[in-house]
Amino acid sequence: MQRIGVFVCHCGTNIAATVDVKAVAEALGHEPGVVISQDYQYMCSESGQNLVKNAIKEHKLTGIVICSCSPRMHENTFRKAAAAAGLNPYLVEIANIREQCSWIHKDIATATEKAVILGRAAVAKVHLNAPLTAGESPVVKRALVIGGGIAGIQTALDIAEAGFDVDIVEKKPTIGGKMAQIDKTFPTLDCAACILTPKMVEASQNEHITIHSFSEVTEVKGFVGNFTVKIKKKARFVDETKCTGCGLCTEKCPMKKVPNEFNMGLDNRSAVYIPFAQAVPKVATIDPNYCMMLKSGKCGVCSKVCSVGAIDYKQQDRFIEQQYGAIVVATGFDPIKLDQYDEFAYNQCPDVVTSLELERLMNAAGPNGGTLLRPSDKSHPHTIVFVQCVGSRCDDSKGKPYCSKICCMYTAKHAMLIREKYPDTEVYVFYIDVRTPGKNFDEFYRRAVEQYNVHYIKGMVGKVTPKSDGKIDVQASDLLANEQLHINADMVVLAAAIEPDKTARPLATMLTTQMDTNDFFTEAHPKLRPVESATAGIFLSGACQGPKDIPETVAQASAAAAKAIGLLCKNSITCNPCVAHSDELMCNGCSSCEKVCPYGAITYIDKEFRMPDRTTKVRRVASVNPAVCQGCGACTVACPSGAMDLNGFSNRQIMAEVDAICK
Amino acid sequence: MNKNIKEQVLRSSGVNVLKCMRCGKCSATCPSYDEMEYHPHQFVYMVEKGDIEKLMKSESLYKCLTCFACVDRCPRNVEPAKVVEAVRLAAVRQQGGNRLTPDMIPDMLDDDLPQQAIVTALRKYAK
Amino acid sequence: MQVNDNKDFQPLIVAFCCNWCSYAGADLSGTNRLNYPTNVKIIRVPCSCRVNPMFILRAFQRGADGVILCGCHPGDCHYTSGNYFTRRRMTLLFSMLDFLGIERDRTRVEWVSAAEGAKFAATMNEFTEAVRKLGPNRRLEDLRCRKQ
Amino acid sequence: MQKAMIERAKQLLADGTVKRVIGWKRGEFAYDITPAVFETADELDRDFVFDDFTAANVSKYLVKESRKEGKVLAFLKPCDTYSLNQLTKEHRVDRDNIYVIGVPGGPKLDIEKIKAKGITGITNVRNENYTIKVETIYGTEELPFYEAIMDKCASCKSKKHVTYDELMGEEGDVLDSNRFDMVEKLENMTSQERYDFWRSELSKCIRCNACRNVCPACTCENCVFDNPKSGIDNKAPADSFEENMFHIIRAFHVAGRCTDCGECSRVCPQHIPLHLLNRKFIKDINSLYGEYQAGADTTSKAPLNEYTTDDCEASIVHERGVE
Repeated sequence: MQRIGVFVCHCGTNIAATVDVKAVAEALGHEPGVVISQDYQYMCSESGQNLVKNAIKEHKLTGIVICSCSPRMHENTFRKAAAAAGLNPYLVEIANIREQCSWIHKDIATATEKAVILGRAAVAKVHLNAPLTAGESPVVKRALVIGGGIAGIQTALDIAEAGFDVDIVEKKPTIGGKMAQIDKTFPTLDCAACILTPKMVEASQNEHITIHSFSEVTEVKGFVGNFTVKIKKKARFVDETKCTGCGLCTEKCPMKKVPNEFNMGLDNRSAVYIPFAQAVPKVATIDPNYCMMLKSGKCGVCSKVCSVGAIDYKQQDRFIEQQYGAIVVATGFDPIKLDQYDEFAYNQCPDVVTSLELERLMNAAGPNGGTLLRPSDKSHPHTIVFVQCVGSRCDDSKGKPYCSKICCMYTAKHAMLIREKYPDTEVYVFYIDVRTPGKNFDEFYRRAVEQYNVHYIKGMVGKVTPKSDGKIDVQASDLLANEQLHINADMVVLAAAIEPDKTARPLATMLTTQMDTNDFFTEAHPKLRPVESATAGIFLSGACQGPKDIPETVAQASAAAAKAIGLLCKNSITCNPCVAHSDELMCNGCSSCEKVCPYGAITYIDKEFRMPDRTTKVRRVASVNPAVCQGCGACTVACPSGAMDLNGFSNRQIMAEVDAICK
Repeated sequence: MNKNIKEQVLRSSGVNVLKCMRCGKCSATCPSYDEMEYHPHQFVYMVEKGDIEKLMKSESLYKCLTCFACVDRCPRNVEPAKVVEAVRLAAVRQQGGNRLTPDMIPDMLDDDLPQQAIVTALRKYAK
Repeated sequence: MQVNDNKDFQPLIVAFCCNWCSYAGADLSGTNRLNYPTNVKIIRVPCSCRVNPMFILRAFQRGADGVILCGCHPGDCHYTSGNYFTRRRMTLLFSMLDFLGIERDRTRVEWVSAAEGAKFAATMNEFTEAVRKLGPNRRLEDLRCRKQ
Repeated sequence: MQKAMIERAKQLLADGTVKRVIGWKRGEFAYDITPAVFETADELDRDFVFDDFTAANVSKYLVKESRKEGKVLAFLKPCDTYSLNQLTKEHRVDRDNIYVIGVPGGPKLDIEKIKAKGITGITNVRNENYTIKVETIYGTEELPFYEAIMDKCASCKSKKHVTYDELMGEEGDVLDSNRFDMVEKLENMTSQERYDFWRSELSKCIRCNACRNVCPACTCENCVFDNPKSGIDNKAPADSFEENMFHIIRAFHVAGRCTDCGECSRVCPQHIPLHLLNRKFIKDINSLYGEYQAGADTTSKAPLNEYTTDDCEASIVHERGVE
């Protein structure tokens, strides 16, 4: 038999002025199961709470209803009071008779009547409340950062700074990512390598950071605080522990005709290679697609010249498994492929390059040692045309619907650097809009126009035609002058849209995190939780969440680290007990609930049931992980059999409220 | 030739046309807009491109009231009216003659025209 | 054509409000003392996607004259996707009720954010008025539950 | 065809490929045919039928049969294969434990339509070149085949088998059907007219649960209407509301999952056009969220388990059709 206590608050005159609180207490006192019904000036005050606590003890209450302000205000207060008096905190219900009654109504009679109905609904609900205990799950004090670009490095450094172990998994032979390929950074024009490489070194030397380069995540199991991750360490045919990075093998390797991906294929490297001088780890890697020893068994030069015997042609992929409490995704971006843009002649003409290729062409460590020369004939270009929004803001199948965000600024940077270094060069920039929101960004762009006299022309390039004399005809529109232009250019630079790295989509599936249609990871809340994914324990860092420049990436990386540290600091996580649960006897195993769960909290198990005739039957049934479930209830409606229900807001509780209101 | 005129216009106006960010506020604020073939923002842009001859031939030069609304409201202090003025000056100088002579005045008079405008017009359109 | 506009009829309105946006929006209209009729009784749910069509039918069965569902604006759901499911479910359910000849104005979905106290009050005023015009729910009631 | 099917079934039983066969067997009357499971060649020879009355969709029986020891052979008509795919998608059957032979679909005959012609005392019905010879105790009567076909066959959506391990007879195509005509007609009525229509139909419901029990989408271990814990359980409609409630909730539970096999209306002893409720959902889904055919594949997400951020608002109901 339920013994329910009702406590009606006056809230000074806030409630009592329009609601006859005594009448409410009196009326609710007659509800079934109610053994005590009282009113008091301020229920939330210490004496008010004591009143509740004493009543719980004195009347051995099995549930309480507080008729007061919004539960958003004081639900926790009364739950704590109940717990202090030995009553399960989830046996407390609040009837909101202030915000949703006394404050909006003027007539005392009708307001009182409504307050009674709201109280009655709460009593009806509390009859069906079950005591709930918040579960706890332990937190493994180690973080995983997927991606070793500037985002991943910054996140790892910050987490390590807080004293937690952190692993970086990078699919390339070195960390550094896109920033390592960039020449200068806007808007300050400092050299990217000068600010990035010290961070890479710091990461490699930090005792808390382990770098798994040339590695990939292949499997993720578990949930917040306790992920189990399988990492594939791809065979690089060089023993990382022995290699000193002296580079002798790369010099002696006879196979020197391998397109150098670090320089965007603009020059060649050897089959055994170190991507760039400041690579971390500075360890050679053998490319099995080109190494003659691995392909045909004939060569072995590198093995002979290596003084420490690090070359190991028999090396296999290795798998390691590790537990993590938190995972930070920092998979970054790539420029899109421009194969489909015939109008820009990217595939036909070597002097039509992407902006990232231009970065390499201008970089002191690039293919031309920092002198800007045309890839085709190594001549100095005199007229350069930049085309913005190539593949960005496109609704067609070739491009991306979003703004890639960074192109306006890096194009201004390129234009400015070229005009600075080669004042005899005419530089044209064709733009649809120039977007420069950011500190010192617009000033930077204006400097390109006003100080460096870069010709910014509003309009798009429609056709790029390589000519027989080696020049390039650029046909474009000048929308402000309302005319079509032809520019006789030496080079064309395309600001290709950026897209999330191709590895992100399979990774999202492994992590059960959400992605948008463009394959950017979706944040838990676009405004208030921008660095968390909707899946607890998974955080987002850098351009994997959306196009970002370096300062934004670093800011987000540190924010993601702070969130991860917040999680790792805890010894265990308290779970919200108002989570879904499935009645195995009724579950059909149809997977509807799993499909609507935004958190991947539902898995299926084969469960053995004992049948009335003593046989057993194995059936697939849903199982909710209470540590992952956030309690939205989407699954409860998707479930046709009604097997799925939500603690604290069960079908029967809500229907009891409906019934009480409609009585 | 073109380059010389451009330099002359830039020097005599004292305007840095590169400062223009093409917002169009000058034209948006111009009371003579409907009368003009080339509008204030086009003056700035065409001067930047060195495309000045078209401007010099255009009636637009004489539609500018020199009210300076564009100068006042330009968010980047480009001062388009000064550009118009400078192009006009270039045109007047090149033609070697006067746009306006005193004997043309009586036909143009009407009761609402302030005396000062006539004097100004003579100053502006004659050597 | 109904001549009587049911001026004296007091409809019973059940409003399901999601905890994070609409319930907070309702609280805000209280904090700002924005009136709406006492006919509206609010039931708090964690998310609009918690509302099962059964609850809505149940309310009509027990004598509600109108049922309104309020949730976060699309894209703002606390649980990222809940209200998108709500939108599909309720579109189909309401279309079915309409197909069965139940008056369209007895059901509604409205997105009310935690900041839209005024919108909450205005919506409730409007909805109550619309239901008042329809008169008592007769097409989807349970005679055993009819009040005398 | 029947002969070939029996032969093939016997072969598969004999070589141990399957342990059981699911098909149809004759009841008390020639037209009274029910789904049945056969375990021996003798049983097949004696009882197995496949004729103009084998309209029943046997997919649902595979929920139980496919979980038993050994493979089951199922003869499935095109419409039945959609149901099987849907059940496979929902993990309700063990597809690996089923050997599907696709057999040609209808049109199948509706005995009620023959009886409606005033023909009584029927002993046998034969189809001779699309003329039906009805043998009765009073003699033989004739009528054109297409005057007596099942409603669900008259608006057939597809003659294509969407899943099978082996095919007997010709493969057909997805058809352009007129299946939404009646839904549209109702949509164009006034609200009051629709209400009156459905009251007159649904008030006939005797809650025999035949629609639910035959429905291949209604395979819940424990139906909410039988489950006292659900809060909406009821066994018999005591009030018009409960008639509505049962059918609305049932239609909603199968929305996006119903393959439109038409079994609900076929088995309704009161001849309530229940399939119209399901078709209304299908039509809405098609028009609002894009064409979707439940059971056409085993991987796509059901429309109600999915969304796009620019879905229409629920207020679209107000903007369409007749008030």
